[in-house]
Amino acid sequence: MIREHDSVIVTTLVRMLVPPIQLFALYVVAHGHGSPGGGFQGGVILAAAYILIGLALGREELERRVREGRLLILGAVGVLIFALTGVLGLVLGGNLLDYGVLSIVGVRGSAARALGIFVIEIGVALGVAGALTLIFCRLAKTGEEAL
Amino acid sequence: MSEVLNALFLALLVILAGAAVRVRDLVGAVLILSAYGLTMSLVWAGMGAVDVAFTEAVVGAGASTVFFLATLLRTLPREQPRERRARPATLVGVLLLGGLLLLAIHEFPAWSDPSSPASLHVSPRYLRDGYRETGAPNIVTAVLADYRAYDTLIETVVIFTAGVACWLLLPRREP
Amino acid sequence: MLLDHLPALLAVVPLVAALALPLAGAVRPRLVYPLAVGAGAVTAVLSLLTLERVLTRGVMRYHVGGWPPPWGIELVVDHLSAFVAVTVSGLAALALLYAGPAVRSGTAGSPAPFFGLSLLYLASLMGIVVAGDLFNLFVFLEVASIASYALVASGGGRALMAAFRYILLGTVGASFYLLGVGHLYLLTGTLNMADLSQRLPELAASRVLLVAVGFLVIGLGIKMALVPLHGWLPDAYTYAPPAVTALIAPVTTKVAAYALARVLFSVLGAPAALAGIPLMSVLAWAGGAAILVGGVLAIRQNDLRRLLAYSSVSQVGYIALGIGLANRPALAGAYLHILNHAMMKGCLFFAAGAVAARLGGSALTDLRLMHRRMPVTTACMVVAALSMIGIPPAGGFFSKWYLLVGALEAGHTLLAGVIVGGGLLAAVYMFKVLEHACLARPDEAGPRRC
Amino acid sequence: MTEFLAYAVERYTYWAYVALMLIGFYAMIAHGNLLKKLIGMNIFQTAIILFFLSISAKRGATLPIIPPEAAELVVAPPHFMNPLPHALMLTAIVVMVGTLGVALAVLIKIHRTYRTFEEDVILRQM
Repeated sequence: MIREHDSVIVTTLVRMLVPPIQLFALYVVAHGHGSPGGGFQGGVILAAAYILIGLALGREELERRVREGRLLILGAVGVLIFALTGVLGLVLGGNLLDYGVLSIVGVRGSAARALGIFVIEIGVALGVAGALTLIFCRLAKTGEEAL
Repeated sequence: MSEVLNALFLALLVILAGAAVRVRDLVGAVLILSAYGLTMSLVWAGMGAVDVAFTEAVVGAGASTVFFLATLLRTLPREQPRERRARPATLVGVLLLGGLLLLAIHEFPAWSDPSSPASLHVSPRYLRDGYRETGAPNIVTAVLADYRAYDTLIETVVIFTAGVACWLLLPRREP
Repeated sequence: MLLDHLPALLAVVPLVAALALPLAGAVRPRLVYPLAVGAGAVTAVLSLLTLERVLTRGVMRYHVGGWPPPWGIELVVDHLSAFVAVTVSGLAALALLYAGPAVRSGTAGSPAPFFGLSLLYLASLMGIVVAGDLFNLFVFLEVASIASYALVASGGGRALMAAFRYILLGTVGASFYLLGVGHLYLLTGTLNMADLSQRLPELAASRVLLVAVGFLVIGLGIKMALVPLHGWLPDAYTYAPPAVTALIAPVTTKVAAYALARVLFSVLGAPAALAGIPLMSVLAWAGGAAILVGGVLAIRQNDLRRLLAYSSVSQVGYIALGIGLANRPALAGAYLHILNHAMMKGCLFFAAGAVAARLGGSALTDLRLMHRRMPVTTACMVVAALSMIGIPPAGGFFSKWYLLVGALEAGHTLLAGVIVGGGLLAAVYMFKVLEHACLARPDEAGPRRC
Repeated sequence: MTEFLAYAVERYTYWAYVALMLIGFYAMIAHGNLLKKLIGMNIFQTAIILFFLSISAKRGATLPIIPPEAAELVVAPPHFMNPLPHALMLTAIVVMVGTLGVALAVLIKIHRTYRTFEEDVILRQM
């Protein structure tokens, strides 16, 4: 972002770091069940990967990888996954956010609820990643223009 | 974490908070705030709140700091001394808050008392039946994503709302 | 049966619509406005259905996720919440409809984010109204606050500082509320309102309870702009875009007042005194002070929207006074005043926005010739003004009458005097507006003809 | 005196959050720099979270994660920390960062209009 401070070491390191960070984010989301972490933390880490690209490689590079207009849609889709999972419980005869009804896919009892938790954690991760990256982009872009 | 270490970290927190407020260089203050967030997450990890500590480490020490720095980008301003002295109302407000807090602390249950009301009501069911009922061994996840999933839905909506707010306030092209 | 899910649907329907808006906006921007208005209208209809159901079948309780309280989150719709829900959703639907032209002309930001935030705001207000859990109420309160901060700030210029101050004070209010909830949790181990109300009576002498209530009242007092905690309101309402003020001014403070009533009555059971401090009387007197302070400050304003903002401070005082007196007529008056004030303030702010658009400003001097150029708007303003003053048969008369009866019944003669005095102050500031709107002739500089 | 000291030492975590809350609150209202106000707000909010988490502590308890081998047996609640405040405070942190994002967006617009973060200077320009 601050072009005159570009260095080969920083850009190369960041390029190498981003994929493992994204992988770690997925790990955190998937393992929220049994260990610390979950959708929110995973989402923030996923956002951090993109923010790192924006910081070290410049916003053009970030824009090339993920279009800014898509970020809000990503956020909306994430929250919608959560909300519609909740509404599904309502439509299928339970209450709002009752994952017990997910037994229609062939899992019973606590397994159905665990499935519900997993689905909404993915929704949370996408929603948070989209919204946080968007906030960063808007703040950084306008902070730059404000000069 | 041992008691002594915990006490040391708490003292460090107070020092860092004081420094973040005192330092006039704003970028410096933001970086101290980041250190404060990281220390806070260590304290919480020591208290057994690993999920909260994890979140504070990525949000308090990470995302918040980056947001602050993005705002300060290339401005590098310093805080100017205040032109007028702090008003007495300020002092009254701070003293009132402190008084209220101390008034309550006197009657709090002793620190980490296993028979405090919060340990005996509502939460035992989560611990006893949480794994069986929700299939999540991490009971914090069970509470967050199942027993109180409605809160979590709205929590995600909070972040989404903040995203939409930034989209409204800082549009792509200024008119 | 879908109708059993009404308590959840009230918040979920506008929420899903708000989430769908960015998608609709990306595909076809012209869909945004009809979708937003439609969602508002559906929410209003659902509120009416809820009210009908509560009136015929009694209080509705809904367990989110199928978990029984206090382990899960409970939604409760009783007569009061159904009534407030109808008020809020009805006015919000009208305000969404009203915002259309302003957004199209570009004075309220681009359409998709503006209507998205408006719907999120509506959804969170509905969430507050049906909440049966103190922490759930906090989360919804914060969604509503964040949405309204951004909507206020979208005015640019002076609205920015107003919004920033609103953010700081609003966050202090929310944090105090959260601290209060924390103290209650420490004391009882539960967050469910009904469960709390059963456990608190035996703890009535506890000082922790006193501190908790103190934090809750101060926190919600900031959110409802109760004197002397009203600092954020006048600037925010004055400098926000007119379409935004029309949306948030009629309902924000009322929903906070509703939350306060919920905490005081459904959780604490309206204690006359806590640890020797006469809490309810303090609230009633704060309300009385608000009536007078807001009224006097309103009289001194020369800008229509600022005058109306201070009038809001004054009118919220009536609601606080009624809640503080806590007898049947006073409460009836307070709740009726939630509806009345929402309607008349909505009407007046709608008119003020129309005036600003048509006559070029909202200073009182801009209102010259308004009765010729905008006769219908002027007539609406006159009706709302009569209600504000409390002249029968306008609605404001009945709420103030009940409050007066309540004050006399409780033996507070002085507060009864304040209620009447507040009506007189309202008469002064509303006539000041109407004088500019109706009586000034085009070429007149000197004394005015009556 | 020793009694007082014992009392003070027993509750030292409580003193820490009171101190942090007061520092944050003071910075929010006394400092004239808008960014400093936000830093104070951040400290104030984290102090509240510290308070909530202090409720969840239990002497001799461990993390609220049930080991798979214990799931078959009866789980004894006193052996695990109270998970409810943890879940609540996760939500509170999210609310915190959301508020911060909006506040910073407003702050950027203020800086663009008035070229400063100082409240006194802005009020003079208005």
